[in-house]
Amino acid sequence: MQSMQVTVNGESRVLTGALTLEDLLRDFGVDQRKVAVERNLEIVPKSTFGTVMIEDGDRLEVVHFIGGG
Amino acid sequence: MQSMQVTVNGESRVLTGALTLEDLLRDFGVDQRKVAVERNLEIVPKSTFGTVMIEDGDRLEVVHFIGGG
Amino acid sequence: MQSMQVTVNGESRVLTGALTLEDLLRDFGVDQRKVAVERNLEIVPKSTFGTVMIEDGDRLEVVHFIGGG
Amino acid sequence: MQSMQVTVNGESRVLTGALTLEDLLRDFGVDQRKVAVERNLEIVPKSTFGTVMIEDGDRLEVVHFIGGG
Amino acid sequence: MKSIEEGDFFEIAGRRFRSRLLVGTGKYKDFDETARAIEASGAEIVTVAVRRVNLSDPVQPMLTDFVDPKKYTYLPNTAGCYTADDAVRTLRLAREAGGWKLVKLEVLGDQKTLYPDVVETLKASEALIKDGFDVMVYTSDDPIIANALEEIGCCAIMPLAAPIGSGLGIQNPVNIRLIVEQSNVPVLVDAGVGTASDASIAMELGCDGVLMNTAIAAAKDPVAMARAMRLAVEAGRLAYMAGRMPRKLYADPSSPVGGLI
Amino acid sequence: MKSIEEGDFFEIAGRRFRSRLLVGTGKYKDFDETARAIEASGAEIVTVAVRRVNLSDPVQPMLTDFVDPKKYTYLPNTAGCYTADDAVRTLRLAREAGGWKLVKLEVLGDQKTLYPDVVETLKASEALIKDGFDVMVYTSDDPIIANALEEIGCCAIMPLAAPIGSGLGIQNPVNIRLIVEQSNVPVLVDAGVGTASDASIAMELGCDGVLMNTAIAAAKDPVAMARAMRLAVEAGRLAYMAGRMPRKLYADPSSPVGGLI
Amino acid sequence: MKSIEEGDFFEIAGRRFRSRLLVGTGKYKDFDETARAIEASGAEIVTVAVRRVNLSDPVQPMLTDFVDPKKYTYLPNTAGCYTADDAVRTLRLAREAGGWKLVKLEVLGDQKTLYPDVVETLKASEALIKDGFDVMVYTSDDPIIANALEEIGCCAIMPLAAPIGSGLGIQNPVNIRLIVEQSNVPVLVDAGVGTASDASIAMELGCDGVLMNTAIAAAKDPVAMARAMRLAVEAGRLAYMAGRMPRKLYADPSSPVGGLI
Amino acid sequence: MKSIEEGDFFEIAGRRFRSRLLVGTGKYKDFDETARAIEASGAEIVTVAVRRVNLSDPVQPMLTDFVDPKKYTYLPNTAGCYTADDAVRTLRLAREAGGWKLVKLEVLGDQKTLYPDVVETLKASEALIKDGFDVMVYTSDDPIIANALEEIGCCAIMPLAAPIGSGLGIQNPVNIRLIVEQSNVPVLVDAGVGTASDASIAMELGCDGVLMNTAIAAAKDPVAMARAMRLAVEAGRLAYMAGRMPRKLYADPSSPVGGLI
Repeated sequence: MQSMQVTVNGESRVLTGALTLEDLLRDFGVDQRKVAVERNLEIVPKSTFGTVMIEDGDRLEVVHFIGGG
Repeated sequence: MQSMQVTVNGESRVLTGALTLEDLLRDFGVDQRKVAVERNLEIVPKSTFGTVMIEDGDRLEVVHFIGGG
Repeated sequence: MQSMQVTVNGESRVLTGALTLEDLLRDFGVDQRKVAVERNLEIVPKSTFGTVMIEDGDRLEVVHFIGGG
Repeated sequence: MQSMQVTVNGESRVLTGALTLEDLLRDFGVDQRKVAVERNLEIVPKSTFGTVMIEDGDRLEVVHFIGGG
Repeated sequence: MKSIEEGDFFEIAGRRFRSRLLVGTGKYKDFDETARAIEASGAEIVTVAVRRVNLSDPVQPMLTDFVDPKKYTYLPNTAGCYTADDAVRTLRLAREAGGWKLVKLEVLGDQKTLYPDVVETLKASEALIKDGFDVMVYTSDDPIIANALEEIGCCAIMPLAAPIGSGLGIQNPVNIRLIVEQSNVPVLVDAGVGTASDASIAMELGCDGVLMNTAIAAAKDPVAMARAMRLAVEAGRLAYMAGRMPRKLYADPSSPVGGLI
Repeated sequence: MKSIEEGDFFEIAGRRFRSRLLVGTGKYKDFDETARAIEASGAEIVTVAVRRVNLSDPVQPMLTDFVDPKKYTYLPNTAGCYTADDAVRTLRLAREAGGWKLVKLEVLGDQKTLYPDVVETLKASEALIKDGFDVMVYTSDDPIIANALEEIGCCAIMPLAAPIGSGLGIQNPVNIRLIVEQSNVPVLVDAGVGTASDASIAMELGCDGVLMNTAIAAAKDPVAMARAMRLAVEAGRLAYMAGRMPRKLYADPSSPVGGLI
Repeated sequence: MKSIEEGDFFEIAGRRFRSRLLVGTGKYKDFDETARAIEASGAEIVTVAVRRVNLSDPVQPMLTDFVDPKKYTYLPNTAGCYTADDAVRTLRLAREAGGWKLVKLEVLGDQKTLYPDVVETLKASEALIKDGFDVMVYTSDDPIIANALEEIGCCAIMPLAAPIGSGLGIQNPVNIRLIVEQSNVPVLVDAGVGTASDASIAMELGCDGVLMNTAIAAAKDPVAMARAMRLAVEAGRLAYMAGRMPRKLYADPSSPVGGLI
Repeated sequence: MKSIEEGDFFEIAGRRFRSRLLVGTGKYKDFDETARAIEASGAEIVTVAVRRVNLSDPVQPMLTDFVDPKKYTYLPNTAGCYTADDAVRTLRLAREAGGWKLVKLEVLGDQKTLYPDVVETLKASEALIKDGFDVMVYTSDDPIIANALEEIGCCAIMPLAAPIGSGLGIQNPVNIRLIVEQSNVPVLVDAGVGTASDASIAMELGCDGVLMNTAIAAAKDPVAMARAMRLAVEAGRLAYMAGRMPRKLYADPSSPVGGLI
């Protein structure tokens, strides 16, 4: 089982085993309905969270709405 | 029956026979509940309209409320 | 030589001997050309500084011009 | 002597014979010191007014300073 | 903080009022428009003028038939009076006609500016208060005069925003604020308001209310303007009670800077 | 003239809205206060920022738990973006997160003034509109730029009254009126409103609505100020529709001169 | 049109003056600065206060040693007087001390606003004029009072721009213009001017002159500000005489449109 | 502090100028009035337009015969140009005609507002600066654009006070001050000044100078207004350098309270 080095929200993290974006979000305890994800500057459609496989070197942005002017 | 010369609202008028302020107002078709009367610079209380006798030379002001700023 | 009690500019002072307003001002070192004097609420014409005698109980105001808006 | 068709300040004119820009300006009675000339969208240096030959189809702009905000 | 629903009211001469908008009944096209505009304004107090009955046509329609004195508090004014005596005579007649003693005193100085004559106004106030009237006094934005009128016993001080019927809005906010700060009786801006924001500005300066006539009557659609003024007075009052944000010369971001992608 | 009750609405990108007050969700003490203030404001559209989830505490309370996106139209903004590219990236994420394409574009020029960078804003507008977004664009009060943004296809022009968070109110009414007169899409004043009267003034200039955040959040009592702003926007709108009275240099009596005793 | 060089002057109580800037001599660091600032201001009339000589140190330097009464027209004021009687007493002393009868009457209402008490001011004016004084009267911007003071015989009406020492500039241009239009004696704005443009605005409203003290004395460099004020008053006067351009809502090109390449 | 006499000057593109008033040469009745007004204004820099010679009447009197280019620095403008290319063409012609490279760039957006088109202005600035021009650029009061123009290399930033020929004075003092604070090149207010006080206000905001045309040409007496503007600019400059007094909400007595009788 190789380990992967990815960057999530600007922080580098080491992940082990194959996991989908959905797995990753679940591990982080993030409610996938309320977030949007950008992977290597590409928007990941919500419908594909379950099928997109995280790869080594991925740069992920997981965002949601907060209060703003 | 002597005639009397009075001024009502700035206009001089000739009246004949004895008449109370109430009579005068009725003759003019004025609704006494909605007016106030000043007789020779004295306010005539509404309650006395029926007893105050008009006298020769009286200066009467019959006023009511109209639109104003 | 009786002593006199006068109030000058709000302060009570004891004066001895007869003296004119001119003497008083000189004693105080005041340049009489640059001041005006009120004695018992009456203006003392400058021309009479030399003849007006100070009397017991006099209330004197010695004023001049200062900076003001 | 062929004639040339040129546009000067937006008006088309027919010119006959070879003439320099200097000649043209003199014909128009224009004081060449106080003007600038653009020929076919190119600025004509004042120093060359005397040597630049007018050619058929030239588009000339002769401008000067007027009052402006 | 109490808001309109929870009974934010103000008191004049011991009587409580919910609406801080007082409206004049002059200058409308007709009595019908007057009634509809007053109704739309939500005003509880309306000013009226005292004039001679037209004896040649005594039964022509009358204001009272359209603006019911039982529903609205009539506030007789002394518009057109240029001396204290005229003002007192007029208001005595008004009291006799209407039976109330709450009145609006306005003694004017001249035709062109319709600016109050504060000397005559002081005199008239004294006479009226001695005679038992509750005097809401129209005055200039002079804080010394405003204070003197309060000390004489006037029950409300009503400084002008700008000349009557000018629609110029509050010309001197500094003085209006001085008057508000020094007064222990209600302060109402009267005269010169031209549009909704003018009314809000008056309330944001801490005034207890606004009195207007021309701004509503002379609008193209008086009924709509009456509703606008109602909302504007409430908005200004609420903004005043809410405590506005500080003014800053430079910007201040409304969204957090952190967490940017 | 139709009033709020009878359906005075305005349209942005084909959608109808009754409330002309749009409110930001930043700068509040907490989410609870945010929700109560938004509720009191009567706003139907609220702006939100797009930020990274805090992965170390992913289940902390979220805006959406307090301000329900089904009840309010979320308008994602690009606050904090200083280039067109950042703005486009942010809004694509927002669209994916929220599923809507109505967005607020703001590309700022510098930290101190938070003034819009109109060149980058033009570029971002073009890119977003090509990408199918309905762009409500925050811009300066430059009528030429406003016009250019409209021609690019922005669905609403939102000139600033004054710098974001400054609370200074409309600094240049001349330009705001020029923009209103030339525009065929809704014009909303966004940024710089400080109190109720500022909001009314914007509407009296003919704006279709007002967008604010700091004026409500930074008031001592945000919920009261939210209600004040709701009333102020309606008041200003009504006053604009009613057609204010003309301004006059001299006075004009509100009571008839005739019939004086 | 006559300009300063060609003798544009104004007349007060029969005396002609070239400079329309009158300056107070209070609030300066020392007498030296007072003298240099007055000199730089080009003022011909300076206001002075009347105070008790300090008998414990009668020969301390005196204003008259620095600001020569033979070179400048001293205009004694009644600053600090709150009643008509005090004012009359003070000016009688001043007349005796200085020998002139041109005085500045100011009877104040209260400490905080230093606003004139117009009732006491009317009384004092009457008393002083009966007593042969030429009274330049400091008053509010109330046009009725200003008119009354003129009718009593005051030789110049001096309405305030804003409270003394506030530096807020003209708060109510409408009233200042009304006073200028109705007056047949010189009208000078006195009190509240804060900077050069305030002084120009006063002159552009048609005032005959401006009286100030704090704006010069409280500037970081009083001598420079004195020169600024001198130029500003002349500039404003000239602009008023020149007849300014009309204000237009839209633009109007300054360069001919014709002849474009 | 240096004052005009002691050489308070400002520098544009390495050249020193004493007068901070720049005047346009358009809109006058005739060349004679133009010359007299320019002379009275004390301006050293005058803007001129570049237009086609009227070939049907080539020897009609010319501006240069009345306003000597050796005495005044001619600043050719690009009034009437609506694109960067037009502007560059025009100024190249101007440079050839006049021999100087100091120019005023103005690329306008539309006829009605004559508001600058900042996008085209940026483009034109870049092209002109590459081509060796010293560009004084007419722009909006957008601080981001002003900064961008400075970074491109413009030698002076000239934000508008209000639309050209409107005479409305400075509409947005906040932005003018932001631009002054951020700029390292001279900032001159250009367009929209209507009277002397407007010019002083510009200088009191810290501007290095003021450029105007209509305010002088459209005055009833242009020569007098020219002199007024000269004094006003100097007055405003001096007031700015002198450091004005602080504004206070309440009064502050100008005469000592002590020593009252």
